[in-house]
Amino acid sequence: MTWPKPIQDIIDEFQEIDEQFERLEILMDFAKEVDELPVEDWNEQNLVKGCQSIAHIEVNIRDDLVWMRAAADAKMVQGLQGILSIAVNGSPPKQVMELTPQFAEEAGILNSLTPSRSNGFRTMFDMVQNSVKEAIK
Amino acid sequence: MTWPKPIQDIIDEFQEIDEQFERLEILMDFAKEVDELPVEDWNEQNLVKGCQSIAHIEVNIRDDLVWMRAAADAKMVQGLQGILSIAVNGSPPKQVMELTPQFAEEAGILNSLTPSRSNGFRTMFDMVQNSVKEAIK
Amino acid sequence: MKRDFPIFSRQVNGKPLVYLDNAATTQKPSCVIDAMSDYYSSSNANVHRAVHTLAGEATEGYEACRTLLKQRYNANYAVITSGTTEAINLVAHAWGEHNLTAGDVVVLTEMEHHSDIVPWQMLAERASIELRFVPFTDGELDLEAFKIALEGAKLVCVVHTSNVLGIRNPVEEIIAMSQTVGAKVLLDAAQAVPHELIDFKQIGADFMAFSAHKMCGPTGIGALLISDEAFSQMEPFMGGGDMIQTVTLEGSTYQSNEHRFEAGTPRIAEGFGWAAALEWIAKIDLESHHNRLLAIAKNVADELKRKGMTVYSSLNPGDAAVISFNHPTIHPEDFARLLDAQGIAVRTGHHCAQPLMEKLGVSGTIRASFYLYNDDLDAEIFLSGIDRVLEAMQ
Amino acid sequence: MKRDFPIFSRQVNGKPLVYLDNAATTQKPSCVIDAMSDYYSSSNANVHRAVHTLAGEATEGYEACRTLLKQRYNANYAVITSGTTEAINLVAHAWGEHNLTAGDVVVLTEMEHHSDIVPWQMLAERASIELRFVPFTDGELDLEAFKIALEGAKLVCVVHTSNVLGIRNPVEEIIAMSQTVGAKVLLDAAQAVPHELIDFKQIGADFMAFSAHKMCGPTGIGALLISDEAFSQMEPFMGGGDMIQTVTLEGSTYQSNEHRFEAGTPRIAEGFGWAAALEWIAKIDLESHHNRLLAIAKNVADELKRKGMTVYSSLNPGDAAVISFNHPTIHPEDFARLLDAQGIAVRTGHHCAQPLMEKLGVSGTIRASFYLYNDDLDAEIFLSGIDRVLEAMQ
Ligand SMILES: Cc1ncc(COP(=O)(O)O)c(C=O)c1O
Ligand SMILES: Cc1ncc(COP(=O)(O)O)c(C=O)c1O
Repeated sequence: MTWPKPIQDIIDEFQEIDEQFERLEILMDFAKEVDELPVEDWNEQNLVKGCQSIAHIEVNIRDDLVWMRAAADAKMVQGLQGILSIAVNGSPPKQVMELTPQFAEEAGILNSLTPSRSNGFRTMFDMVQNSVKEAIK
Repeated sequence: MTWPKPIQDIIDEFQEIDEQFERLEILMDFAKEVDELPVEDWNEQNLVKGCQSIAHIEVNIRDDLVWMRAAADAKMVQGLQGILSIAVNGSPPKQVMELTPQFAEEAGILNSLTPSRSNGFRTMFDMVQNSVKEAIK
Repeated sequence: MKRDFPIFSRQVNGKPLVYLDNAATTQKPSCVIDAMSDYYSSSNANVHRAVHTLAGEATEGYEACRTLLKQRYNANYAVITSGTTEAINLVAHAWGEHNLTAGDVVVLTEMEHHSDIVPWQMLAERASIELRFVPFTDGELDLEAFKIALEGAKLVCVVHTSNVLGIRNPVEEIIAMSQTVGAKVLLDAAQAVPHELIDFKQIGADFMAFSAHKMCGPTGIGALLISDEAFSQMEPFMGGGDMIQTVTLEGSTYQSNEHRFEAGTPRIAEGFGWAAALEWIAKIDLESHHNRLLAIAKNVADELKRKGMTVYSSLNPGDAAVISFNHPTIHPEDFARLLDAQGIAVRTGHHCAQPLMEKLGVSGTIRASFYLYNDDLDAEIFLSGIDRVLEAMQ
Repeated sequence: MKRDFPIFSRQVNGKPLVYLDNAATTQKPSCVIDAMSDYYSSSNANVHRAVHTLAGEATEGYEACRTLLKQRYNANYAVITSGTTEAINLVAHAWGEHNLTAGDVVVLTEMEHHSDIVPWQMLAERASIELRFVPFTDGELDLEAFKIALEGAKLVCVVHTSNVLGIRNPVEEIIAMSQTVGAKVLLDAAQAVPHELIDFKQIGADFMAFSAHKMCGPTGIGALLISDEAFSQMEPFMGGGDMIQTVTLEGSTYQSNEHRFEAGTPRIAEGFGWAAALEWIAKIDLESHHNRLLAIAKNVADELKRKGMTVYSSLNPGDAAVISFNHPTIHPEDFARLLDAQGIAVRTGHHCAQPLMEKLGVSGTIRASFYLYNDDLDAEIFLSGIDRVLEAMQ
């Protein structure tokens, strides 16, 4: 499978690393890629459900391009949100709808996390796609 | 341990046999040693409790000697009652009180039966001793 | 197939084991035994809400069992219980107590296992509901009487396949009739799932209860499948552990999925074992085995009749290969013990179905029940074992 | 000792496993794993009421577990359940429902596990009883408040040893005070029996609930010990299977011993496994291990404080070696995941004790809990693991 360049870069970056601890450090590094959703904008609707930590994601379409803002109390969750941001921000909705969460698996991000967390990623991924679907309807 | 002759004979008889089926046949043969307790004398008090089949045991002291009558619908239970009868009938109460159900183990009768049944033997044994204890009190 | 089952390498009373007590519990293939050992040897941890690797593996394995159950039986909700009995008690408490009120009618049958009678008698006492028992007449449920009993019924509880006689009840018809009066249906499928693949949504029942240990899985685990509507009508039964959302001193809120009904540390190792059993059984052509075993059982039953036994099972098409019989004079326990002496395991007694025993006019039967690994040789050994008993008891 | 436990030969994320999640569940020694495999491989059968050899062996092994429990803990009645949670729910239904009426008082504490809160909240709703929670203040139960709460109490439910903080409550005193007002006492001993040998009759409680899986035994099985008086006041809870004496369409009668409370096919393999665990643990000097582990935990807790962590456990003499802590800024989940990356298993979250969390003013903690097989090296690896986390998160 070929991925858009920014996603392929993420995959490459993770695949280079052997040690789990370092992978998690990289993951947390991606936290800074998040366009932060300020606390006052948190609501039931943008709450990520089934997550053990507090996490919010909001998706907007501006000039026909997808932009997400997010926030999480755990840094690794924020890191996942950062990766998601790179994957979707500035992309046309159609391209976002064609994405699958498989790239995270390919990068080994999912394997590096226990199931409940990898489900967390999937939940967030689905949330983004659903929001996009809603928005372009 | 040395046992009274009739008991030792039973032990010997069982110990000679290797095959389980034949042991059970011998066991059933002892059914005929039972002095039968007729149905009209069956009551709650002489009912053997915890037995899966119907079994009754009644103990009397006559001329200072112990005599038991018994009945059971399953022939193997009756066989156990027969062995018990040989062990106690015509013995002075004191001798009966000194008996332990261990002889059945030594003969391999207990091993040859599954636990619930060997407990049945123990229950019947205890019942006889308790009745004797009651009677001589 | 016996080679998959380590127990068949053992001897009983010096004879090869012929295991014909499958309606009580089935034997376990190596893959099931190993799945549990492997879990304890390499992934053991408590599930849910944990972030470490072992806990993740444990959670994944345990939830995989649920997923397999939902897929295999086509159900949206599968609550994991300790067995059929707990599953039925769960329905009585979690659904019955909140959806039945004084005077409401629950229809049962005279063929039920105690596990599908006693919970309802207990509920009847707590909630003053009325129980109606459909008679078992001339070897089958009296469907005319069922129709009459249905009047005003809110729930129908019926055994799919009888553990005593192997009879497969016309559950499709029963469900259809129940639906016409709007009654929910609980299927006791303890003896059904080992013998046939049931599509829960298609068959249209609201509850279906069964146990792992009767289908080559471990003890201590079973399931209750629940329809969407029934699920939405249920309230939690037991409290504690993972079934909550929030707990305060003032009150608690509960999870919205199946966890709501699974209080306390779940049957984790058992979940791994059952998942292995479900995967193992998925590779088996149940229907052809079913036909093979029924043919064997029919043949054995004929022989038993020839030898003077009374046979209570009719072994019609669809029935499970379960033969209940008695000898006119030999006590069932003596009979079974003499078979055991030859390495042959059968069960005697009331089989937890005393009302049915009463209907048959006996206090108990001898029951030989066949399963996947039983073969013609087992039947042969069983029949010659019978001969030896008859000879000895002459 | 680690050599007895096969799981310690595995690696987690390329590092040797350092398992510090023992308050959630403990690892299993080979003898326990083997006991269950052996059962399935050579004695598997359904128990009770059967005459064949396998069924006899299965019954004997299962009942041996009960006998071991009664002997080890000096109790006349040991009901086997699926765990602590089911045991407490059993008390709420089988005793509570038949001995408590509207307005009656049940005293609990703010330190309870959800499993000892939710069943009582549910009962409170069914039976309109009053729940009073004894406050946890300054690191201990407020015994003055307990005395006041006791007024008119019929039942006191208290956790013997806290799963969050390791605190061993003064249960002897609590029981003595409860007895003066004639209240029955339930001990949640889930975290107690792994750490100390309790004499049930001597301690004078009426109910004591615990789980096998927290003391090196299997999942899916636990026990409720019951005093003679309390036993005589209980009515059956779940119906079906072996708990009956007779069943007719009109009604049923029940067994008089513990079977009365064990509906359905019991946890047979689990009983074999737990029996092996009880025999294994009987050979262990729990007290000296307890002291050793508490010393390790104290030392670790001191180091954690030095490193800037807030430690909630006080680790007084008698307490279990359980350390709950938090870092002022690092999220517990990030912390735990970075430890897991180094092969170190700890738990994070509310530990099924949300009211206690609220009292501590946190939404969760990181918890490291030690057990028999943990040693100084584990503590060392844990502490250097912490250092690496702190460095990385600077
Ligand atoms: C103090 C306490 N009580 C009750 C429980 C519940 O035990 P189980 O989940 O085995 O039913 C636990 C274990 O989580 C516990 O630590
Ligand atoms: C028809 C039927 N229902 C219910 C049960 C109860 O199953 P379990 O004992 O596994 O709860 C059985 C098994 O004995 C059964 O055969």
